[in-house]
Amino acid sequence: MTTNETASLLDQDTLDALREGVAGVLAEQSGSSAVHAFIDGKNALGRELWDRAAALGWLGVGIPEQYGGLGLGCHGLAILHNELGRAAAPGPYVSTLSAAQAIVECGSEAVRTAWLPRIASGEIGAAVPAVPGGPGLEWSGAGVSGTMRCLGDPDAAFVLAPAGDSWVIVELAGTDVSAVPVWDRTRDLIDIGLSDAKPSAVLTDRQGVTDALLRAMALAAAADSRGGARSITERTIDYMKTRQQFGQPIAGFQALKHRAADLATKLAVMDEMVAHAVHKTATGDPDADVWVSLAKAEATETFVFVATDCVQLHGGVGFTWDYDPQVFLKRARLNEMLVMANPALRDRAAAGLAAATRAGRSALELGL
Amino acid sequence: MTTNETASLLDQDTLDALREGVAGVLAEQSGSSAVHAFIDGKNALGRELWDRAAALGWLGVGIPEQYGGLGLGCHGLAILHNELGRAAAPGPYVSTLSAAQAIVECGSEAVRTAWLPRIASGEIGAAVPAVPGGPGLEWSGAGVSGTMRCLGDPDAAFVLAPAGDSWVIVELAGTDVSAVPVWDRTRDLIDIGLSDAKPSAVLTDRQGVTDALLRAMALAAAADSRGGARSITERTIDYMKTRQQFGQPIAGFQALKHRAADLATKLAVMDEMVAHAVHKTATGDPDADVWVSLAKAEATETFVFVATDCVQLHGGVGFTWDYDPQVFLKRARLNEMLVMANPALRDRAAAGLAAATRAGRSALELGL
Amino acid sequence: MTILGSQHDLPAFRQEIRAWLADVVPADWKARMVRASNEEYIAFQRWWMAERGKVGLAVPHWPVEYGGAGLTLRHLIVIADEMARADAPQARLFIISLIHLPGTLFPHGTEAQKRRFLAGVAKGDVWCQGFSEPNSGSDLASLRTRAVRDGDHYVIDGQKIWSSNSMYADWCILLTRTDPDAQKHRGITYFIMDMRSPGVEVRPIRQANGRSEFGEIFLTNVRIPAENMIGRENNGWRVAQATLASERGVIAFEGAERQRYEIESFYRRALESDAAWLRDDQLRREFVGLLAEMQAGRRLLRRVLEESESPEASASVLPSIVKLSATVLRQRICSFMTRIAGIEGQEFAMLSEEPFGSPMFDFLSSFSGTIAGGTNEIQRNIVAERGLGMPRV
Amino acid sequence: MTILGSQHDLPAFRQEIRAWLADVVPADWKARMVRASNEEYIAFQRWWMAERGKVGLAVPHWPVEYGGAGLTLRHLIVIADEMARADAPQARLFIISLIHLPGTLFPHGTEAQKRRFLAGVAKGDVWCQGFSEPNSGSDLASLRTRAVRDGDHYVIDGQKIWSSNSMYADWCILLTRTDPDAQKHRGITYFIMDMRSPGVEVRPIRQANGRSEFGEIFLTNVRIPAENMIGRENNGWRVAQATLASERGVIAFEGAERQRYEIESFYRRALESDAAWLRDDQLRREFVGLLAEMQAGRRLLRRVLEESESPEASASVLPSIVKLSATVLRQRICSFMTRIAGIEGQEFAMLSEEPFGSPMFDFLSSFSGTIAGGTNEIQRNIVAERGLGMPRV
Repeated sequence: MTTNETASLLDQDTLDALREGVAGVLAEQSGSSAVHAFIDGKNALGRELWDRAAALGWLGVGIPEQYGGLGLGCHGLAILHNELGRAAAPGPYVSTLSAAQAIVECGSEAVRTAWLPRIASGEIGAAVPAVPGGPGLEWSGAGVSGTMRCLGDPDAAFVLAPAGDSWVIVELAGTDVSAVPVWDRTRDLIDIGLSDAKPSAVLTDRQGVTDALLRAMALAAAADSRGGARSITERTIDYMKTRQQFGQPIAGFQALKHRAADLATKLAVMDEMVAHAVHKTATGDPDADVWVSLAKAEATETFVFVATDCVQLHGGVGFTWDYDPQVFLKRARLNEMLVMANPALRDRAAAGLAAATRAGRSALELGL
Repeated sequence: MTTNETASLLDQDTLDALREGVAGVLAEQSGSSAVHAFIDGKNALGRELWDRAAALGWLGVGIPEQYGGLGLGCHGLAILHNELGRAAAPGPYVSTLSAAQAIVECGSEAVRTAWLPRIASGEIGAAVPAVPGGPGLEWSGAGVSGTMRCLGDPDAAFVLAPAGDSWVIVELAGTDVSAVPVWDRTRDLIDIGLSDAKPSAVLTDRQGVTDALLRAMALAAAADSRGGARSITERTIDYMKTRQQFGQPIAGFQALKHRAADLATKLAVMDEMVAHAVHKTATGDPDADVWVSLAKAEATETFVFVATDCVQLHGGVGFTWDYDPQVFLKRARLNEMLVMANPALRDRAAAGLAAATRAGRSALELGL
Repeated sequence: MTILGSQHDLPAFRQEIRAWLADVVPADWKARMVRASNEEYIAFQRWWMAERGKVGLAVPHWPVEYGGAGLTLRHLIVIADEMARADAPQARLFIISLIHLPGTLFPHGTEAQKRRFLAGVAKGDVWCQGFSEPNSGSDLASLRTRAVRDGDHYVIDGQKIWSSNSMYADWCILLTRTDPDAQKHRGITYFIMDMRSPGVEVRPIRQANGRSEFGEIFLTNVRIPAENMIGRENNGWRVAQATLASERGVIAFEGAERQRYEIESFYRRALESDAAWLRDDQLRREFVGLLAEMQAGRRLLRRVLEESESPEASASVLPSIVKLSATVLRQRICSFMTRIAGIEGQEFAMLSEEPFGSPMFDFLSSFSGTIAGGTNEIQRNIVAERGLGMPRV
Repeated sequence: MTILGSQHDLPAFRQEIRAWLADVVPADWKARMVRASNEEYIAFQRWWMAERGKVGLAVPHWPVEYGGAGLTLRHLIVIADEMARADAPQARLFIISLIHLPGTLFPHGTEAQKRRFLAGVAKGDVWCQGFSEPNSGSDLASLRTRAVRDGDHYVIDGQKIWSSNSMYADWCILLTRTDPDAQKHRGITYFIMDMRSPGVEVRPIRQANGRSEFGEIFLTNVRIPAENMIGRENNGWRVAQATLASERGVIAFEGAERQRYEIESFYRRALESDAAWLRDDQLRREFVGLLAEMQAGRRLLRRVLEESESPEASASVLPSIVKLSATVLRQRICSFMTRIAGIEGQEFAMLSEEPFGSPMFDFLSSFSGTIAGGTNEIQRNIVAERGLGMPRV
């Protein structure tokens, strides 16, 4: 984003400090070999990182200060998810931080006071539907029932799930939660089965919460993809500078240089798409969701494209388990599938654009 | 196509001779400078080539021998259109030869006897709707009326047009025909206005004629695109071998070599798509139109892609009027728009595929 | 209140410009320019430059001492935005005059050169650029047009190509070879050439879109006074870098802002007429995808402009990245428009301006973006080598 | 009537194979192979090879004198088609044994080598290929594994990589450097190596899809009898060309025929369940477009097979073109499948075979096609230089 955009909203220095802080911790703790070891079950990086994140306040980055957060809004969240994506860091950040945003936006004061400080402190993690727009749980007098595929750790403390005309918070201790092994081993899907479970809290306005959660998750997936795509591109170009064939580094072959230049160009465009969506959301633009939807669709597909080409540019080692490209390619594919299918997101953006235009608004204003 | 496919249907030697004959005449008469001069109105290549085509029997290539043709069916037509595309040859071949095929397939014996020999001899050329699936002319007791945008020379002798439940042949002498200047100057569009015109012949079965004409035009556009794409690629690679920059022919730059290799790969795939559609049509396969529709959509889009890249690979001279790429790019774009929009053609193919599958047929059999 | 008088209040500045444009831009100018003769087009461009001059917007970004208004980047963005919103004419004929000449003279010209030639621009002098040669396109430094010293003049022989509007130009910024024995970047000298000098002949080059925006310049025994040399003899390559850097983003920025309004009004019309492509999943999604890229591109261009004011600008490859993304996007947008226009879109329509509505004209014109000003292939080399540090081998 | 007995009547031959497959292929073999242990997989592959041998289809394309059935290309196409239609197991473990070894020995082996080693294949010997090295991938000729003559043996030291099924192999066709001072293509010698020789160690390489189909071979003081050299000393590069040429199209052909049935049954199921993507303009069109390319690819592969019987085959770049188009198409198909599978398709499912149904597994596996066997980048060089005559500079 440009300096202008954020200056009036937040202290740019605070955001820069956040970025440096997060990047520094992840560089030290979640480097390539640590992530590979985590994937192979040889360390507890996910847990350790979560504890560190809690200690450093990252989990409250988007939560207002009165609820124990840092109050850095979607700018802060975008920075955090971007850096997590860069490091392919394991953990239930998208689900927990997005659930928090939905509570910030749509929860009653009582709900916010009860839940947000516990999230910000790292005490509890959340699960949310992997694709939140689907059918909800059954809600009878006895409680909520049904099954749902969610994004979140198997030991998530609660799930935020649609039920009837509302969304409910249900604590998961003692309920039927089973891990769903996925290709991306840096994140977890779980299947939740509830039978007459008692909601601990209710967020009325089903559509409002759905929109808030979709927005938060879409921004998270987009920012994560942006960081991931740039990271694997940089790693790949570094590899190409060291890998020798035909008596020269393969980075010197013009056909590969041109592909790398095209990747750099895609990354630059992607940066601005994500920044645009963040800016529109932060400024409360009525058409923000048009750009959030498009940013998620485009950024996740660009991440898939970039990671795919990075596998190929690595040559033989690119499709081995021990090198980095596969880690990012799998993360890209999961991002692509999260939130809402990209064709549907583009339709959603088109509907929003049409509504804005019919209302006489231009959705294309950029400001200076 | 493979030798096997045609051996049983037609004499391969005859087809090879046709190809050589057509290619030889076009190489001599319709080279690059002749086509450029024609485009600039400095010669009468269109007319001269038509007369030569008539004399050599090309105009009857798909017409059975009993009606004065060569009886080489869609194999022969594909060869002719392919070579015309290679040369970017001017003239109303797609309209005239496709009208003839519709008459061959759907005309009564009287209609065939009356019209086909005159087409085969070159005496009369035809106009057909540029996009045949649209609404037809009004047909009252007094005759047919309406306007229609057609593919064909301004001096076309007749138009084959849908009217009511039929298709009609209307002679154009004395009617309101106006040329529509198009970017591709090697072909003509005309607007025809008829007012109570008397049909000279009627082909009943509106759908049958529509299908036959669509099939013939689609195959023609696909074959023309195949020839055009290969031709402009070859010309471009030849240019790259002579153009020197940085002390070497630009054909030596690896990034450009890889793009050329990708073009060659696309051309090879395109060859087989077109050959497959021709083969299925020639063997009367019930699902031929699935492959004809796809061949037209894919081949014309490949032609656009290839010609676009050839403009770029030429560098500065690529987007000048005096070099070849623009001639082929414009021809590609017109081919793309003819017959039916490509998204609709793919839908048509999908519907055909679904029907075949529901009927328990596999549309994917290739034979040996 | 005048436009320049309101420059310290940006919203007011915007309002003043908007009011002036509403007043000065003829409603029918585009219709008139469609198929206008070359002479009419030139006359119109000169009229437009004069009108801009009347309100102090001929050379708004130049320092006040050379006749400019010394406006900031934010002001230029406002001007471009309002011009685009009003669909006002672009100063196409004056691009070299307004951008490249000052970009060269400010860092490298003598005070006398600046006073003399910059003053002419404000009065409507048309400049062209004599850089590329038939055998020196991407490999510009291999140029062979000779300049030989003869007393207090240089004598020029050679041939230049791809020179925009050279058919109408008063002056030319010209690269020549003065030392054929030196390493190729080291023997080049930079001149200002009077296009009316004896021995200058210009032939227009016809493009695929039917227009002739470029000329080929034939130079035979053309005499240039030594005082019209910019920089030192054999130091022209360095001077040329300033020329090439000067166009960073500015022209593209104006184009992108105009594209925004064109696309937006195209979309509004499609919505009003319930166009079939809006109901087609594939085409509708393709359109919003292009829109997302367009917005990102507009933001990127703002970053290039911001960056151009910083000292590190010359090391940045962002302008190359922007050229790659913006020109390819433009081509894809025009191609999309061509596809949805159907057979009607194939009708020949040659225009002196480039609005949407004749998608094939715009599509064919788009190659000027991907090829001219350093082909996209050259930009990829720059991004990979200078931006990503991939080795030249 | 036996299968081979009906070989002069192609339709009858097809019927016999179809009947045999219906009889011999266990209905549940794929379910059993999903997550089978390596040992079970190997045992199953050997069982399948033995079953093929019983009806004369172990090495159907070899000459009768070496235990083959001497069948024609048309017969092989029928066999592949019927195997694909029946979704029979592929002889994955025996690819080097069935294709590369005979492709090398027929032109370059001694009569004794042919008799000895080809007979072993029919009995179930597993072969692997020791060509690539960690630092010699695309630049294969730069290989550095040393072979030094020591009496009637050669002593081998070095390291090989990307050797399919080397963990299970009995024998290896091995490229070594015997003359380190010669120009790099000239000092290479080709051997047959017993994988049970002392000093041979194999470590599996884990791929992105979770499986380990390739091994890394470490060679320390391995002794190979000189009689196991193929061709002459320092002439191994030429022999290797025969090995590389032998796989022209054949493996890809089988894969493409199987893909056809997989796609077809996927489509049939989608139709039966009225899958949502069939009603989506974009996705439906994308699918039929892929189908068109798939059909074209199958035809192209038939042309490669036809061509492989002609004397000019070695000069053709068609196999490279087919590799480029088929492997990229495969990746695009798998990517499409992944996209339409939604979040469910992200579930981890590692399979020993590659049917559709686990699109992510197939997608990840598809890179073996675009990278192994000469990366697609190397294929583009070949097409441009050998096929299009573009200069090597």
